[in-house]
Amino acid sequence: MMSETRQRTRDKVLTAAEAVARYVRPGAVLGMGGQNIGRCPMALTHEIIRQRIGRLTVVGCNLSIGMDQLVAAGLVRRTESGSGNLERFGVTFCWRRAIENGSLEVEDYSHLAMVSRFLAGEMGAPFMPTRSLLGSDLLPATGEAGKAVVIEDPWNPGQRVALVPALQPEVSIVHVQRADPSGNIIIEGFATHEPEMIRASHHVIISCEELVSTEEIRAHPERTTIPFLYVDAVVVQPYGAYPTSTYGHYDYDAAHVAAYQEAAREGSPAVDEYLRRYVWGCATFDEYLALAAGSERLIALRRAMEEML
Amino acid sequence: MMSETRQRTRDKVLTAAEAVARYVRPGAVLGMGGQNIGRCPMALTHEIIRQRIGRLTVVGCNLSIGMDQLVAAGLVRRTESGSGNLERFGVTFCWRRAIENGSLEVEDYSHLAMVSRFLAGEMGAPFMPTRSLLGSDLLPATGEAGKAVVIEDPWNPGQRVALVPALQPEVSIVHVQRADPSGNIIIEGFATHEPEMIRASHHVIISCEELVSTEEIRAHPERTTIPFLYVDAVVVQPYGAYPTSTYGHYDYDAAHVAAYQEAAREGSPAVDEYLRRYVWGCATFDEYLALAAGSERLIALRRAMEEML
Amino acid sequence: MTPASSPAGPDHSRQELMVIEAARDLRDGDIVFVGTGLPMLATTLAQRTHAPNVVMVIESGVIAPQVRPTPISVSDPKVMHRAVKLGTLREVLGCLLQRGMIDVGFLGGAQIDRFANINSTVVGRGSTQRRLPGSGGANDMASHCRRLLIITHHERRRFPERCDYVTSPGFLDGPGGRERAGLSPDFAVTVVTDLAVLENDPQTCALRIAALMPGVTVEEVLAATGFRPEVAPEVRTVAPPTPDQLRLLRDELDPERVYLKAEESATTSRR
Amino acid sequence: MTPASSPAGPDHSRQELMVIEAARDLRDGDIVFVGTGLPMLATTLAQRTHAPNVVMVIESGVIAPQVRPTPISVSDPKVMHRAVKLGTLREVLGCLLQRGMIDVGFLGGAQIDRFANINSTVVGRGSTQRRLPGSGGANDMASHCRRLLIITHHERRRFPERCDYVTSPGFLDGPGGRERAGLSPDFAVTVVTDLAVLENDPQTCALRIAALMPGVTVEEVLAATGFRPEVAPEVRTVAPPTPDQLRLLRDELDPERVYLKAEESATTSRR
Repeated sequence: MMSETRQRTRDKVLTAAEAVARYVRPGAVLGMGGQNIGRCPMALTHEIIRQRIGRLTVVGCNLSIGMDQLVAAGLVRRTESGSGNLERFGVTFCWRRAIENGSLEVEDYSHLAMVSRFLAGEMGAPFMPTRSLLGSDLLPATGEAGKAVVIEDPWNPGQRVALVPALQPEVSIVHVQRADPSGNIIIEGFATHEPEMIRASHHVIISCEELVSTEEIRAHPERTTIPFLYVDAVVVQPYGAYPTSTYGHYDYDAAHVAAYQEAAREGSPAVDEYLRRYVWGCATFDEYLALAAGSERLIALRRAMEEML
Repeated sequence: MMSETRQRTRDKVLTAAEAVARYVRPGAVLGMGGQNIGRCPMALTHEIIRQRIGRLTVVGCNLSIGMDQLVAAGLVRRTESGSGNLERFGVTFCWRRAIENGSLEVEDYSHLAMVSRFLAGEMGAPFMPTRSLLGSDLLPATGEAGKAVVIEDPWNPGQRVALVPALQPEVSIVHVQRADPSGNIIIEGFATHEPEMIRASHHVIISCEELVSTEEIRAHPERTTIPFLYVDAVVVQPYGAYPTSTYGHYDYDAAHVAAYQEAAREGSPAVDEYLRRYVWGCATFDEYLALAAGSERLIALRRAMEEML
Repeated sequence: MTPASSPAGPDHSRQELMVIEAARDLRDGDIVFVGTGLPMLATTLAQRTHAPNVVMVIESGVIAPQVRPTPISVSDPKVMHRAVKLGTLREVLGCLLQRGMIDVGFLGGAQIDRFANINSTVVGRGSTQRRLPGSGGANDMASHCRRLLIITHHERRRFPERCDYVTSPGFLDGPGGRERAGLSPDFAVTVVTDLAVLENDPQTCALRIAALMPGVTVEEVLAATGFRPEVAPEVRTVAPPTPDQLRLLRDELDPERVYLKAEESATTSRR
Repeated sequence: MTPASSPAGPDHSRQELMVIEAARDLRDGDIVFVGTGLPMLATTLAQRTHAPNVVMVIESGVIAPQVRPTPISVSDPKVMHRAVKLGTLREVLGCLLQRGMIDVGFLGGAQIDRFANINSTVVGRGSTQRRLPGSGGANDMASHCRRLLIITHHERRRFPERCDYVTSPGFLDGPGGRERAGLSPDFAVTVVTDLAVLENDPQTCALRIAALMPGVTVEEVLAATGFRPEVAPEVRTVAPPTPDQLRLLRDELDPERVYLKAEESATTSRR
């Protein structure tokens, strides 16, 4: 069983290349952290693209720019999520195109239904009840156990309730503000579906803005979002969510998000060129940051966040 | 519906007497915060005893000294919990005696099963699946929907799973470290089953060590345990968990816990005398604190906690 | 039947009036589940005018923020400003929304049908199929809110008789539809468009014309609607904005004209 | 059949040796679900000797603390000292225990039967019935841990053929019992008493005598056991404590002799 081989050492600090090579295998069910333009795990996503690890099933609540780039790189076979979009910046265009041309399987849930699946996964429960989905086309017409089933509430005969199946990603990638070398992590600000998804996953790769000491973690144990027991690898990568924002650290870069979206909307060859230039053309995420933003821009994004808080 | 009448004002600060009179009615299902000798809502419990609000169904995970005093006062009709005890200080003797002499109904679950019931309650789900209880005598023999039912996991035919029904207390009482006047609350340290129970409840009375400003809450929104939307009344009561401990504030008073346990073990008239002296004999919880501990002892308990951290 | 109407003057756009009319629909103390775009402008406008105690809840885990202008995403740091809690999606969609604690939810969609069902998943069939972002929290809002508010551009293709795909349940197939599906029947829908305000008929559950934007006739609304809505017994005309409402909207809530410049596409105003 | 045994000298008590023998059963890196009392002494002793990477998890929401001597409750601030996380009961009992991430759980109980089922709810029937604290997290531990460790005083009434009430499932009615109930069959039980170490026979699932405390005979164990346990093919004698183990236990882990003075009652060593 996957969970038996969880990493139990106390120093889990790896490079992105090492962490991805070790824990993301072709065909994996990959859980994605972040939402829209907030805290997307871009450094880890780029590394998966760089290593061309394919046939992935990408799962999450809102799937955003990271998932779209994986699709653009031809690495995704299927998605299970509540949505694919970047709100004001438009939909996830490569994802949309791949669905429309039939090259991508897609399983649609609501956001609550996806969180409920991760909740079941983290609790070791086989499914979770919800009253979302009922009556809508998100609910499969047949009673077969697949995407969801409807049963009668045993305590209220005649009352229908949907059950959605537990989801335990093989590996999840999440970018956070702080982590210690053993994998205790602190998420500041909004946390979306990440706590449930992380605890549901068999393996977890964390990238973080700052590495802190375990001493510091133990000094404020109520601030720890997730204890080290769930985490296999810690990658230290400042600006690791760029061009999306990291609460408390830096704002999103609207210009670069828009640049990607323009290429994504256009499709081949514009989006291939984007990936060649910004992902395959860069040996590391720091190279990408220098190329796409540069230190002045990065400092400005940091200032923009400071002003906002 | 109860939940429709939740308190929506921004100043919810009341005395214990006002809060209990307003939100705890005879026959209510009462959720109890705290665990064993940690953060039991003693000030609010004493007030319920003082107002002699009876026929209560007391629910929680571990039920401890607060529940036992309510039983001693003859105010409890039924309990639903995972356990009744004070660990090293022994069981909850009045509870045990009441069960043994048939004057108290009791519904036994495991702690996880109780948390699962509160989890269903807070999620607005009718029940929660668990693999606890299976095979044990905690699981009712009949298939009737009452305490729990067993169904087949639709995704793994032949696999059994237990369902436990949602629990939404009519009112819960919880003692915390900090709250603002509108009811945003901060629990420091361990939080047991309280977050789920609070969010599951129709009404919530909070007692707190310290009243903080809403400004302070807004300055660190990631530290808020529970937002004001769930809370109806805030009672400011330093040492409100005495003789149990409040993490970060003061240690438990072993001598006073032992004194209560001695009376409780003996039963009538010793325990009646305890209640007369320490609860009915005191107009307020501060009077009780002066009588039972005195300021020197209280300061010593505070020092003991400081040294420990 | 058509009430007197005054032409929309040059002092405000219809888009501005849509936002203002939606804001009027919020009551003081309402707990409102909202995304970004025009719905957030409407909610913050209500907070700044007649409903200071409106509580905003945002899907990404944000509770009761004091939003800074002008967020473009539910994960935008601007929506998190001075919140009382920054939590999780489960806390918001599960412990508030499904728990039954949200009064009003704002939704958008590519299609809204006669029974107020909403489609934000896929439009068209076969080779002309166009994929949309999907439910997000929309299905959850429609399933669990007591009231839904929809702000949308009024076009024939947006108001079909029946949605190509029901992402978010309105009244489903009509009276009793929600109960049969397992949903709460305590439910109402208001649609504010650039032409009219539609509300569900309490008996038939179908959307009907409840108000007209100034200068708009019932015939214009019918011509721009794919199904044929009934007309409420007393159709009112939407009141014009006050100078204060316009000033707040233009100078304080969307000073950069991020949303007010032009009507948003369905995909971006949707949550 | 009875192995050579050395009489317990005056240099240590049987109770101390029970704790030390239980500590030996923990492997480095084990994630251990533990309450207070002798189990916590055993776990901290393991951490201070052969298993420094044992991770302690405590029901009240405490993860990986560096416990200070000598906590008397799972809510005692002493068990929270320098934890890496102070969280909730759900996180610990749900997201770690039921999730399958706990290697070893420590349990106690008033009765342990042939198939290692445990009773901490009610002993006796009718008018002689005695109510106990109930499951707490015990049922959850027995349902979801891969290994259970029990430290208990060896008395006939504590080891009946069948528990009066099964609070926590051992092997239930024997081979296949756990699978039939819906529980994982990946499960093993070790019971350390003042007379012997009992372990489940992998085939029959029944508890059998695996080791004897120094100076104790099989006959003495059988006489103190309500059911008749088999004897493992190679019964070993529990090794005596090392001076270091005794020093740690007496001087550092329980210097006030809160637990070591006398054997605890079932209710207080139980969690």
